[in-house]
Amino acid sequence: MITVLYFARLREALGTGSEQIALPQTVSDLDGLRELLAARGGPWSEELAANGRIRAAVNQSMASGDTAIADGDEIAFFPPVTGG
Amino acid sequence: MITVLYFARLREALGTGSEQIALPQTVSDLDGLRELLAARGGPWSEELAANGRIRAAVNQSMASGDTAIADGDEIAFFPPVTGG
Amino acid sequence: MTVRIQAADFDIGSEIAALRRANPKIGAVASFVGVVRDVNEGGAVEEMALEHYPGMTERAIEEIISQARGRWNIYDALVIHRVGTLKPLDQIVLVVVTSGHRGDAFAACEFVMDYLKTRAPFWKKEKTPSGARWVDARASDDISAERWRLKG
Amino acid sequence: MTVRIQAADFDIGSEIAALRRANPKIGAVASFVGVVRDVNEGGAVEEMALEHYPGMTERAIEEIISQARGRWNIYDALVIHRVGTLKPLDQIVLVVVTSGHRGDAFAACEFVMDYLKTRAPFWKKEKTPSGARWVDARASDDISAERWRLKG
Repeated sequence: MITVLYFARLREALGTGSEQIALPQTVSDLDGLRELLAARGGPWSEELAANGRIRAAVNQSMASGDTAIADGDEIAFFPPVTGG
Repeated sequence: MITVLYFARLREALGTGSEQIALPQTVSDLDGLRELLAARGGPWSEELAANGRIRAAVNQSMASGDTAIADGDEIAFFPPVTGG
Repeated sequence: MTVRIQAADFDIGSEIAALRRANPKIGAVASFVGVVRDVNEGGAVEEMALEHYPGMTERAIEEIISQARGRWNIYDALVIHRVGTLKPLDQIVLVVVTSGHRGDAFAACEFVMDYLKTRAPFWKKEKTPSGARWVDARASDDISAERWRLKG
Repeated sequence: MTVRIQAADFDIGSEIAALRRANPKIGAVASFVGVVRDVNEGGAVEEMALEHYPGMTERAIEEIISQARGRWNIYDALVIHRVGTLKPLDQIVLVVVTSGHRGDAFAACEFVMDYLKTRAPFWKKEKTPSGARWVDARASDDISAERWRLKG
């Protein structure tokens, strides 16, 4: 299982802040997970499109599409940050 | 009459913080006044030498050797500033 | 270094005093306070909500401060960032840097703020007369952070 | 703008609050505090005396702030500089600048400090174990002030 977190506008658009997912053997990196989630359709496909501005972190470090993910990881998707 | 002020290390070296001077007709700028004072000899000539690092202000604005001075002016001589 | 994410307000004077901790080597204290304005991008702002990513946010800011330590001679740094509901005039963020000399203190303080704006996971949602809106990231903030790659 | 030369200490928090004066357009407050260190140029410092040129000092600082106003978009600026006898850990100088945005606030605050160090008539005399000495002007301060001619 992996934990997937959603923040801010993305959390509201998807209607959830976190979920547990059993990682399919075919998914080994962040892009693979994003495509898996986008295949749910509706807001998932709109928000997690490959050309979108959504950022991601793996185990609380900023990550890119080819960052490897594995069972037990904490993955987060979120819009560009706007703090300070 | 002009008022001449001395600050910091210069004040201590000259032994005075201020004086009133009747401006001779031959003195029309800051360099002229500096030479007049340096001609007193001793610390005056050492501290107010033409090649020294002493700075000056006329009527509370930073001034250079060719700045004109006239009766009623407030002239100040002092070392480079070290505040803040 | 000290990093705090909190809903509560902060007192600049006592935070600076605590960071200085009677260290007589400190000659310079640079600080920055970000404040909620009543306008943003031309529209009125009644209040805002700040969301963060607990755990990652603190780690990201600690990493930013570590980078600043590597680039400038500083003694210590403090970042406090508020989350939750804030109104115009409320303080949002405090950055304080102590150093022997002012050049290092100023540079490190501005560096931390610029990187915090682009690297630390916080998101602002503004409540305006025409409804609530998530604040978009500003290209100017990316430029502010990017310029530190070129400078020393 | 506010310029105060005083023997008394100052409280950063209340000075910043007074400068902000509940102006909801302010989004950024940059500040700097200079502190007496217990060493300078390798020697121990027990205390220092700060002398100024009453009248000219205030005018010079007001002129420095006016220059900053001409270069950056700032709302207000405050400078407090202490004179008289100070000891290590004592605050010497406070500069606070308010602005809509942080870039202007940081730049104007550092500019005012750099120019204050080279343009405002203050002189420091340090008391050390081997006697009292007037502090020499630093070439690095001239360089800090000079670089603003090239930037901005």
